[in-house]
Amino acid sequence: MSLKRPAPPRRAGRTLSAKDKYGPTIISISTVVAVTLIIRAVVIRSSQWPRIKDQFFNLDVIIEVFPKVLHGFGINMAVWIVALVVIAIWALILAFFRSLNGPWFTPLKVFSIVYIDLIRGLPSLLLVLLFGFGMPALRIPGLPKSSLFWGALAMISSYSAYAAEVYRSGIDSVHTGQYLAAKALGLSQVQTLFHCILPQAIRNVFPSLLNLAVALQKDVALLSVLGVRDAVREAQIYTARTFNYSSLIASAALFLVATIPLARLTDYFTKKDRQRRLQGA
Amino acid sequence: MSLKRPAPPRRAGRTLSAKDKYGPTIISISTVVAVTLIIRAVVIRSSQWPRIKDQFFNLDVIIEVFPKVLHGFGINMAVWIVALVVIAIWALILAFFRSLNGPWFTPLKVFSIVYIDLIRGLPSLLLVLLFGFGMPALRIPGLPKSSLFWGALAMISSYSAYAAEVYRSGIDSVHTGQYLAAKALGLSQVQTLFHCILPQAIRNVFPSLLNLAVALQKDVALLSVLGVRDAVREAQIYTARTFNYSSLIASAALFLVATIPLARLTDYFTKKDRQRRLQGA
Amino acid sequence: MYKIEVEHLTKYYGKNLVLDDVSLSVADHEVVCLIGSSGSGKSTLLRCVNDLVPFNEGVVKLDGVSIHDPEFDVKDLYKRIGIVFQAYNLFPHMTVIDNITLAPKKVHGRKKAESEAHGKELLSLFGLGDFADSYPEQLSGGQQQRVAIVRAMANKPDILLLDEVTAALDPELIGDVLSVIKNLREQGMTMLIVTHEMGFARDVADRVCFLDGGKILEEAPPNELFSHPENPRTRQFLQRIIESGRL
Amino acid sequence: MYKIEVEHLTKYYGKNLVLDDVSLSVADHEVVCLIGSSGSGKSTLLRCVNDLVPFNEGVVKLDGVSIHDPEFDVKDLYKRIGIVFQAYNLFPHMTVIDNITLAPKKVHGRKKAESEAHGKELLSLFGLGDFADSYPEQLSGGQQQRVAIVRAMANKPDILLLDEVTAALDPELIGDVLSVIKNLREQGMTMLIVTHEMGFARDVADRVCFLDGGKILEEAPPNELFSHPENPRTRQFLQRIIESGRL
Amino acid sequence: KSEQSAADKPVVEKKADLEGTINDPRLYTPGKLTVATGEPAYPPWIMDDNPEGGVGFENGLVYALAEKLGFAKEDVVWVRQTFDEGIAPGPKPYDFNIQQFSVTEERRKFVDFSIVYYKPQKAVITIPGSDIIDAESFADLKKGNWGATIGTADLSYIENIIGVKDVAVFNDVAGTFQALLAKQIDATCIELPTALFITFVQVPDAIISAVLPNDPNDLGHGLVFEKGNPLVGWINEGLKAIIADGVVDKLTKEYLIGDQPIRVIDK
Ligand SMILES: Nc1ncnc2c1ncn2[C@@H]1O[C@H](COP(=O)(O)OP(=O)(O)OP(=O)(O)O)[C@@H](O)[C@H]1O
Ligand SMILES: Nc1ncnc2c1ncn2[C@@H]1O[C@H](COP(=O)(O)OP(=O)(O)OP(=O)(O)O)[C@@H](O)[C@H]1O
Ligand SMILES: [Mg+2]
Ligand SMILES: [Mg+2]
Repeated sequence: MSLKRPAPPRRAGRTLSAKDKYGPTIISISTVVAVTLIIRAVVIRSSQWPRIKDQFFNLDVIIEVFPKVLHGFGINMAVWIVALVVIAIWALILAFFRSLNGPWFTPLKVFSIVYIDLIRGLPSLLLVLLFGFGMPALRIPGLPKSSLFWGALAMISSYSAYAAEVYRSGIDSVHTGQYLAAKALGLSQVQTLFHCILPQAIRNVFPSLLNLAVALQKDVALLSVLGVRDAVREAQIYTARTFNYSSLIASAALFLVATIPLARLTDYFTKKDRQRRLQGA
Repeated sequence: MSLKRPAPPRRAGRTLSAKDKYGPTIISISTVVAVTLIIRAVVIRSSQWPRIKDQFFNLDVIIEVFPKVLHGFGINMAVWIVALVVIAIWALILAFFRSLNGPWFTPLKVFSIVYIDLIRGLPSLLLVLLFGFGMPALRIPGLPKSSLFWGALAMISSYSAYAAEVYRSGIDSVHTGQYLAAKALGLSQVQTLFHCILPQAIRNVFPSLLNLAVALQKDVALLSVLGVRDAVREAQIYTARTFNYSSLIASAALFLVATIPLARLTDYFTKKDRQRRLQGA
Repeated sequence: MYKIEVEHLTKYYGKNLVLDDVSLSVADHEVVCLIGSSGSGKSTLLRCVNDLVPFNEGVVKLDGVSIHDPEFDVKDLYKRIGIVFQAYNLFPHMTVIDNITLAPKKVHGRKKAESEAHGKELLSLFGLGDFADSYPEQLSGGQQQRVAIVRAMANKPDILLLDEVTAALDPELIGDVLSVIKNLREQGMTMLIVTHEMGFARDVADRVCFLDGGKILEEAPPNELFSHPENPRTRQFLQRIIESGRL
Repeated sequence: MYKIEVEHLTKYYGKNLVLDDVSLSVADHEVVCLIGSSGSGKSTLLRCVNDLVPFNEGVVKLDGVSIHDPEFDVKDLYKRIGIVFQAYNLFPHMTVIDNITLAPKKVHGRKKAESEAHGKELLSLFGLGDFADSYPEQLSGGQQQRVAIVRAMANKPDILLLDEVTAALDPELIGDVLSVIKNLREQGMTMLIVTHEMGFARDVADRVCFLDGGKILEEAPPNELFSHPENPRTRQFLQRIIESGRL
Repeated sequence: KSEQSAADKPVVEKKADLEGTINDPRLYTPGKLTVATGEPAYPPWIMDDNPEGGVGFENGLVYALAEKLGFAKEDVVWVRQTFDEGIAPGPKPYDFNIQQFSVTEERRKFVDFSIVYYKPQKAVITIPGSDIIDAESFADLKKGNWGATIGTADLSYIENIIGVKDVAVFNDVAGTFQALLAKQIDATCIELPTALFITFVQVPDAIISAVLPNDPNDLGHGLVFEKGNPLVGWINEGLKAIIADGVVDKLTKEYLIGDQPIRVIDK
């Protein structure tokens, strides 16, 4: 049994035995077979299965509803990408404010703490409603009326509070010595943050940031209370009309197509980056 | 301007000038005043403000709906606490599986990766529906029928995928030297994980874990599609009946009361812990 | 019989050959010092003996049994060998005494009181009696280094691998450590020590190995090696040291 | 005029008095070595000079101006003082050359090509020509230490604070570093060096200060201090070193 | 509340003689008529969110039906269900669900419906000053931004009958009206009875500008049963009887019809 790091000692002077070579494969295959059999036995043999299958996993429905859901997914992607960029910056500013010290920066620090505590603690639904219905309803001249705009702004505000905390934990996990070294080299606070601390911090919390990105893509569905028709909403509309939930599977498939490659890709790069830094110049 | 660490040099031999002493307070106060004035000017002067105020910030409504919302909040708390415990353990197991190496553990590792990618990528709504409606509908003997049970299980499955990734980033952020030292002392993999790596890992990602906890508490609202009446659902029922959104403010207040002290408290302990380790034995 | 035998050890980092067909034996109760220039592979060799890093070819034997032999009890390896890292690698979230008693308690199943008593005894021996409840980051470099030594010794191993344990110590303390090591040898400890301090090597070693570019170029008892080095590279290395008055 | 003046410096860690009314001056072009037992406050003193840790009382002056004086240009401080930490504190996510050229490029606005050429030159001087594109974690202890020295020098400061820069170096390299330091002094560098190596202190220092328990007990030119120590504690410290043949 | 469902009960012996009586073993709870409705229940279908009160169209209908089937008023038990619970697979803790479910052919795959007991007209709702307030044809109506509430048949109506594209879809009627007031949409289309009530009581700012013709796909409101529920036949009998008695017409007049004539747009 061996944790990821350090790499397990290669058994020098021994070749892999047949057991070591084929064992894992055999285990993997037999596990899959066993699980499949259990599912068959328990789920599919259930007398209710055909009905469930029809209502949740109906391929015809999935195909039928797919174009609409795909269209809605366009909104998820558009809002997602714009929001990601804005959140990345705004959350960083919040995290930076939070990490400031010294009497002159107290207002910024307090602002950041209050913002994070408040916004993170509020249900996103409330924020979306307040921004998305409240702001346009005020009919203040000069402000946009689009509920998509205001709803997206609410999502951004909300996720930034979470992301700021993730940044902060990343920043805090960098060793004190690195701050000392940067300061001693004459780097300003901002330079220290950008050149020395953030690269290490982000590397440390990358999976958490990815978590947020994945969750955000799906949470665009919250904007549907404002009438926005994203992928989930399109699927729900179909469900409401036909009482068939398979449409949700169509939207789920799209999310998976977007997030799994993203996760695999970042894992791959993280691993390569670590290897590059630790071994073989 | 000074980042949190290292502590800023105390200006030895100088006392704080009046400027340094009162400046920040003056700034803080004037900021608050300025913001208040702007809000008054833009928002409250809007002709629509009375209607918005009545619909979103109506104190009578908040008071009226409060007992019901509080009752719903009990469900949030109950599901939340049980889920937190289960997630903490299950996510740790997933993260541990993921970090395993060596051919014999491939099935566990692959299971964990597939689980995380799949479950995290699926909309929680779909999971809740599939578990909450699908499982009881199968009428498999021996399995519980409560939709609350299955819905909570769906939330737990979903959040565990996120939490596992957070654990993993924490584990990965611990320096290689620590693994070497633990191994060299003869600690087993599990002992290494529990005594040496996790305490540092969790400290590094604590804000991210808290993020998840805060989000989970509110996401219990997802169970409302199954008929569970949590705080948000109670508020929504009121809104649907009266077209008044102020009820959501009542639920928001409860969430804030739960999460803000939690956030402040953990911050306080984190800070104390750091001070204890870094200064004055 | 040899306690530690390293045979034809070859180790690459990426494409970089770091240990090149190294063979080395350490007898029971023997103290062997590894000297050599920076980057010559001394730390890496120590880690290979301990099975902490994988190597590409060769065998490491303990009491005649390869550490990769299926019959070899892997758990035994780390109970019997203590190592002090060049970078200490103390656990920052534990107090000094917890750092020291972790393995005795968890691996060897010793009682808390017993292992703490033993730990405190060792700490006092190294002049750290007051620091049992401090955290590593509250200690000076030399204090951390001594804690690392104590941690390795607290397991009561019969082999110690020491990587530049005197680097952060003041000359007074080096004297103390020296006498501790001599003491340990008398009690039967086998030691493999990496050091840059020739004086220390001369005082403590039964045998000195000169490592250069991943190869052991010469090995001999210290007096011999320091006074009559045979290999030209060794001679050059020692020449420079003598010139600077460091031997 | 003195380059560095430390006056009545007092520093606590928690309730722990680490520097006790320390006063010390270093003249232009002067090399001062701090010696003393482990935990006596040497590293802390270095960090106070550099304003990296807050201190409780006293003044640190550079060219006669307190570093906390409103007139003192804080940015100047770090441009003019280079420090090498005992724990190196290299940036693990940057290659060696990026570690070295970061400050010249970002703080001093030098051109990339220019600062890289200068960086590579310095690396070669320390025998690290091949490691420009390696990452710190791929380097041996001694290699990392040398990178840290090069990084401090790449800023072209006029004051260097060196914390046990020879600790992880082999004796050959110590000789090299010695000549580099001598060279630097000739070019006008002012240096404050913490070291445990008495031989090194004797060779390089204009003046040696003996620090014990947070106090400077004695300061004198090396020959004087090493041959006629006045303070009984100094005498005891040196006695032990001489006994172990380390002076 | 018992978790047992009709389908789980062991079939001891066919008590055919009890079928069609209030102790029918096929009932969720024999002796009781267990009826589900939404949370909240909307007026004028059920007034004051209080089904037991008997004031409102749907609960009025249920009590009349119960009486016809032989139940006493106290034997009617109400449970609350979300929309999703109403349509989800699996055992249901009630006999039937009433919350303005529209009967359509595609829905029949997963639930059983009773006969249609009411066929509402659709109304166009807008606010004064909007682009479509004076609309006279579908072409005029198409000029505005439209919104609808999910779970109703209104969305398909707007899209398929009026022919509007990009309709915004809201979670509940409250959301739809909120968007209307915020001028994010110009109009919505809902069933006339609901429209009458909302514009009269909850959102006086909104007005009904027209009524629209029927949707041929929307057969009208029906009770929803779990798929395969054997009670459908018996309860349909009761429904037919109260429709024939004129009870439904009376309830319609009482709760669902306004006094002012409203302009009709039908092309
Ligand atoms: N961050 C800290 N918190 C608390 N105590 C500290 C801290 N850093 C150092 N100390 C204490 O201050 C004293 C002086 O430490 P310092 O690092 O200056 O010693 P030093 O002379 O450099 O020793 P060495 O030769 O071992 O490096 C030590 O007793 C140490 O335990
Ligand atoms: N993780 C690594 N990845 C790549 N190269 C490495 C790694 N660790 C060490 N090396 C390289 O291997 C060589 C030997 O390193 P090692 O640490 O064994 O040297 P050493 O003899 O202990 O030197 P020192 O006296 O400076 O500590 C060096 O050239 C170093 O650059
Ligand atoms: Mg080494
Ligand atoms: Mg020190």
